[in-house]
Amino acid sequence: MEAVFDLAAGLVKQFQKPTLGFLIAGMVIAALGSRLTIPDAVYKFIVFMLLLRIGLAGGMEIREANLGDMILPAAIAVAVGLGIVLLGRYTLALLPGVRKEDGIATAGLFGAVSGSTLAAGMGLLEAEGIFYEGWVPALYPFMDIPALVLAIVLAKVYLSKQDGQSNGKVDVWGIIKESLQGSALSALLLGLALGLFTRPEAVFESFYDPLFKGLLSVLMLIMGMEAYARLNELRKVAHWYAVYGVVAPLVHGLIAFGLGTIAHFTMGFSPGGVILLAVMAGSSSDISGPPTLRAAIPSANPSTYVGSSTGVGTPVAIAIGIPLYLALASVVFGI
Amino acid sequence: MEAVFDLAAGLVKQFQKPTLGFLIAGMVIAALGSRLTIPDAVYKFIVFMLLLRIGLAGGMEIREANLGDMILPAAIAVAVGLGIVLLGRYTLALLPGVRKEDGIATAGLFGAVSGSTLAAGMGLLEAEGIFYEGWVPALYPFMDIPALVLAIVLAKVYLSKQDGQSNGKVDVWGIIKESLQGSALSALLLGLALGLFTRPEAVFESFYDPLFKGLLSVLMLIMGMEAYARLNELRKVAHWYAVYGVVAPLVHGLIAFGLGTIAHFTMGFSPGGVILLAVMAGSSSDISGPPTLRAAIPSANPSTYVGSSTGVGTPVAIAIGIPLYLALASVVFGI
Amino acid sequence: MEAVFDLAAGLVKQFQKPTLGFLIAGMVIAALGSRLTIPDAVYKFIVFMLLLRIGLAGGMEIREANLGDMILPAAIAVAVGLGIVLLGRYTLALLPGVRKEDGIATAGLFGAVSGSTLAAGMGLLEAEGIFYEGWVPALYPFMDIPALVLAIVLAKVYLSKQDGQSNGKVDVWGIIKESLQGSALSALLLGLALGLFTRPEAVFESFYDPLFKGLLSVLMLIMGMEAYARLNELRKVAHWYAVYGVVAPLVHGLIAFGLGTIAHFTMGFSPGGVILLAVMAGSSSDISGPPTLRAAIPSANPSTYVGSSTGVGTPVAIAIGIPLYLALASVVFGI
Amino acid sequence: MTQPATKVVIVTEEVILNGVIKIIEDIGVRGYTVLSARGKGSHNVRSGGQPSVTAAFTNIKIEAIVSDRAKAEQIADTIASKYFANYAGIVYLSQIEVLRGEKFKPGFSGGGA
Amino acid sequence: MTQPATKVVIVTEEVILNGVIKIIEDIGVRGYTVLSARGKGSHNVRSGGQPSVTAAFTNIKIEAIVSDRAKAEQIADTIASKYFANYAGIVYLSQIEVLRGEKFKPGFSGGGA
Amino acid sequence: MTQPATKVVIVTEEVILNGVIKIIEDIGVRGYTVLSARGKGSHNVRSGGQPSVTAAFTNIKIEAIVSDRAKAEQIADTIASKYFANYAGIVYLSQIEVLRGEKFKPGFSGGGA
Ligand SMILES: Nc1ncnc2c1ncn2[C@@H]1O[C@H](COP(=O)(O)O)[C@@H](O)[C@H]1O
Ligand SMILES: Nc1ncnc2c1ncn2[C@@H]1O[C@H](COP(=O)(O)O)[C@@H](O)[C@H]1O
Ligand SMILES: Nc1ncnc2c1ncn2[C@@H]1O[C@H](COP(=O)(O)O)[C@@H](O)[C@H]1O
Ligand code: NA
Ligand code: NA
Ligand code: NA
Repeated sequence: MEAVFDLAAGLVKQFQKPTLGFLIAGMVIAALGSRLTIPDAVYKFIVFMLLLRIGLAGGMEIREANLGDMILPAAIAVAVGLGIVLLGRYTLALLPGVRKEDGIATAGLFGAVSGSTLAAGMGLLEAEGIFYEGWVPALYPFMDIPALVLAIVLAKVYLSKQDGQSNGKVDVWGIIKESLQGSALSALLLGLALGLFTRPEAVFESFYDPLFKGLLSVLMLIMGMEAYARLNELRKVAHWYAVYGVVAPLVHGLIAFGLGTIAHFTMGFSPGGVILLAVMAGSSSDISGPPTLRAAIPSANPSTYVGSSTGVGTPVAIAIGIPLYLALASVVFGI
Repeated sequence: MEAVFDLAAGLVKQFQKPTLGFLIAGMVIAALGSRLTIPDAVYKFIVFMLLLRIGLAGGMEIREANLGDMILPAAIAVAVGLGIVLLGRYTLALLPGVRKEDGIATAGLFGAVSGSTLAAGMGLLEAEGIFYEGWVPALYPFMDIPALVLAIVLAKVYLSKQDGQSNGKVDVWGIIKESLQGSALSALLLGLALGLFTRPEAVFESFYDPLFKGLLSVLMLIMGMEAYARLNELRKVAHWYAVYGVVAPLVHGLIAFGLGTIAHFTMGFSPGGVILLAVMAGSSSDISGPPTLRAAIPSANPSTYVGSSTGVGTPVAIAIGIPLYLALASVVFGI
Repeated sequence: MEAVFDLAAGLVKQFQKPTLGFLIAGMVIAALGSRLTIPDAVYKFIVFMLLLRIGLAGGMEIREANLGDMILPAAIAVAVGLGIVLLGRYTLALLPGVRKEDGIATAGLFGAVSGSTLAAGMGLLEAEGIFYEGWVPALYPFMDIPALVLAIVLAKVYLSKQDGQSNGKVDVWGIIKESLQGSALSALLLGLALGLFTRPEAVFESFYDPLFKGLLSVLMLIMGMEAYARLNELRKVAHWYAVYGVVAPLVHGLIAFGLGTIAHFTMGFSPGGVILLAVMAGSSSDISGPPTLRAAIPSANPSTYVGSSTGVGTPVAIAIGIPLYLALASVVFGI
Repeated sequence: MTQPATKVVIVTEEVILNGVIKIIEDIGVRGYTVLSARGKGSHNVRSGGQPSVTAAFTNIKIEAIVSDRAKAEQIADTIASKYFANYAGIVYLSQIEVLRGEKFKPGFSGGGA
Repeated sequence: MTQPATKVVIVTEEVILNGVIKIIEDIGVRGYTVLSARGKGSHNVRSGGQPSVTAAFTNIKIEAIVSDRAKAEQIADTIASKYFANYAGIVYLSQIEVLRGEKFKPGFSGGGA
Repeated sequence: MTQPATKVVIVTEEVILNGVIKIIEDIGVRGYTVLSARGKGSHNVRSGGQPSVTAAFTNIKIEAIVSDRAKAEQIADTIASKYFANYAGIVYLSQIEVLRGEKFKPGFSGGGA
């Protein structure tokens, strides 16, 4: 009972955090018809800075880290990415009014990872002073790529069966390459490489890290405005997408939280790391995912997956998911 | 005599301030034909950052403030906004060669407030270490909106009389809504709400506030370049606009300075607050005002109001007005 | 022998510097087909900030400096700028397969100066804690303008002889004006003037200087990506351009290093200043130079000079040239 | 394969974009394309993409393809008479040939994904 | 002085730009021009230049000038049939007159500087 | 209602924009519209909007509407012969119908607000 109360109190407290405040404010001003816009060039640059910063920190950390410690969390990341897509394939994609390829694409997007949501999670952890292994955010691709690849494979197999073609051959390596070349993963891996092979400590401390929190607040504002705009699109498709958009992030986050907790008790994986795994799982890809899916599953209607992800899934993942995992962690790990 | 000397010395000293230096430098390099440009995306983002920062500071301050202290300054802001428009309606708009709707639109723009000029005023106060109540900049809309609404109403009444139509009905609430939804007031109110309802202190201190002065210098440069470009446009219209552009900012600023001084002696309103009221009054709207007027008074020629405001009024308001109020305050309040 | 070893060790150490790391990383991700791009508006703004910062520092420094100290280094800058063009005119432009006007334009670009390369040099000196007279970067135009003017004059003289026209009259003052009005020199001179005539110390320390290193890293990334893209263009022209792109920056840098060393031993010019002179000489203009040449020598093929400069010359100048001069300085001056 | 249609092109101030779109849609045309532009005409030079405190006065170019010539003229006339006394702008028509002509008939709103 | 030619215009989603260019080049046309656009059609409103997590769905307008009418139709047909079941897009043809007509003949690849 | 006119379209390097505009104005045409473009032709691929140390080589598309066909041809010829030996570029003409035709007659410079 007390645990439930703690959880609720924790949730409320998070809502005063500026990160969430900016997100919600973005939705509100968009709903009120504000003509405020943040230039696209600024949005692209902020995303680049955040992902580069995540990569740099990860790379510098991995130099010092015990690679053995990373194996179980990385395996969990892969398993969660694949699991989310399979779960969606056999729930959402089977619902009435949901076209199979739309459902599969949506599950793929929710299995993949949003760098912005991850950055929000890191920001909140840092504001709380909760420790995490610096390399955890660098597990991003381990969850992201398998999810996108599996979704595209499942969709192609389904579609080629529909066409009566027996060969549902899919160019898996092509999809992986396509993912890695996308702007989000490129920036992350670029940072990772620079963190590993050069000594960027000074520029990291004086530039990338201090700008991180500030730019994150602007990004949250943009994502709030965008969420409101995409909600509109969602209205034209089956209601199940809205339901999925609300439920899936939390279910996915909790699954990852559970698996991460096992790693905590068996291997000493940090509570902060557990939270970040849950944040990644609960997030849905917003930068590289949509164009990858648009190109790879052309017959899937982008309004379904972009609407459910950007319009509903992302605000839920950030505004409800992250505070939930923080509150849960304070109950489970006593932090 | 000594007071006059102090005033002159104060004025000279201000000219070495980088804020004014950047403004003047912008005009000079534009006049010399430089091809330097600052990308539009950067300009928009700087304006957004400055207004958000003004709003955040205001909101955090209002949480702690005695609301009673704000009533008189807010009333002065409204009165000055309306007064400036009426003054312009019965001086500028009656001059030979000035079309009535052009004159009224121009008066509206000078009654409204420029966030950039206000930011320049704040920057100079902070450089001087002069205290002001943190909520003063948040009075912006109290002067801005009444001025724009009144100008549009006056123009519509005049135009409908011209047409021989008796019904000069004006959608006042529509104009207010339009103003609030504009990008400048949206950013300011967004910051205000976030300052009031969340705890943005950390991100304010580490990001919004330190970037403030730097970005302000870039903004001053842009405004200088823009002023030179607009001067050209002014050449094609009646000379009275140039005269108004020089005289009006100082007259308006001094009126507000006078009213603010009353609030100082009756209610303890700070000298810094008095200066900022004068800065707002002396400024003319550069971001939201022009498109609002262009849409609401289509027959008014934008070259008249944009030329007299951006081309003349704004440089005068910043480069002469602000140093003047600072010097005056040192004489009147002994700071 | 030991000297050679020191030189090699110094070179290796520089490669771990993030400045070089970002440059090389940019080339690598472009080669791997990454779709990451930095918006053009951001690129333009970074260049503006870096050049303004160079100018500001120079201007503040000149206020205090002994103008007599600047004469010899400035004369060296002019001599090196002119010498590089003449050298190119009588080597590159005489090679088989190289059209004369293409060769002259290329020599002009290599005689001119790259603000980005100069900034990289300053960044590395500051990271090493090596002192230089703050006004040295402000010598930029003394090398840049003479080189561009001479190249354009030589090309016009050559072309008018070809046409059988005897009057090879060239508007030298027009070319100088054109150069000064370009965005790069405008920003530098703007900063210089503001540094000289206003007191920008506060905004310099809180904004322009701290952002310098961070933005420089982003710029290096962009330049690496760009270099890879331009290499492609180079493939279509004579191989001599690639050879020139590799050899010329180092030869030019070493010439300037030599002349600078004379100034060191005769006038006490600082070792850091010598290095920066070499960096300027080794650099080739990337912002203002190409459009100036494109307009002034229309028949020169831009693929030749942009390819050899941006595609080869700049990476060589930064990644090999700067570490080389640093290593050389540690041997020659014992720093 | 192709069918004749008329392209109505409007170059005008960005500030009236929404009004122009409303006229196009009210006349029953469902599609249009908008491009950013700058230019010069009988009014002042206008900028676009430049930093400008009057960026709202940037030009735009709007194109609407209509299968029915009369409707095209109606759009052009309505825009010109409503706006061009007060706002800078030009409007012209161009004959083109469209594929999948049914898309450009008023009222069409189907479509693929 | 001028020679007749056909301009093929495609307005579609940015995400298929490379595919569209490939079709143009495969049919033997060496040149094209691309413009950024936004617009509305039978699919959703698309944005352009706005901050958008789905900026990849921005519209583009591609123009290819071809001297040979049959090739122009072939480009239009191939693009429409390959993409427009799944992607938002329109394609149309317009008659124009080009100077220096040889530039627009397939296979031409010379040029000045 | 409408009157025939000729649209001259030039796609070329940004670096010669001012020269092209000067030719248009010297021939007595007072208006033009400029759009940012990227593209490929017989010269190299050109970029636009991409970060580029050679952004000055970005393409632009310039359109000038002229009521007098001869003047249109004169503009096209002058630009092509002055620039296209050295700069990348194409020029073509297109027949259109303008509203308010007097605006496109050389020398017109009136206008509303
Ligand atoms: N003759 C013309 N050719 C092409 N575009 C024009 C022409 N005249 C005007 N325009 C465009 O239409 C806009 C408004 O024209 P105006 O109303 O004449 O100022 C200009 O800014 C140009 O972009
Ligand atoms: N009737 C039209 N006139 C002009 N542009 C159109 C029209 N219909 C569609 N478009 C453009 O083509 C894109 C795709 O159209 P659609 O496939 O109908 O969604 C739209 O976003 C518009 O930019
Ligand atoms: N066939 C074509 N169709 C459309 N645009 C073209 C064509 N050829 C060239 N262009 C455009 O004109 C520019 C210059 O062409 P070029 O001089 O052939 O390099 C190119 O960058 C394209 O934007
Ligand atoms: Na996920
Ligand atoms: Na005012
Ligand atoms: Na050089």
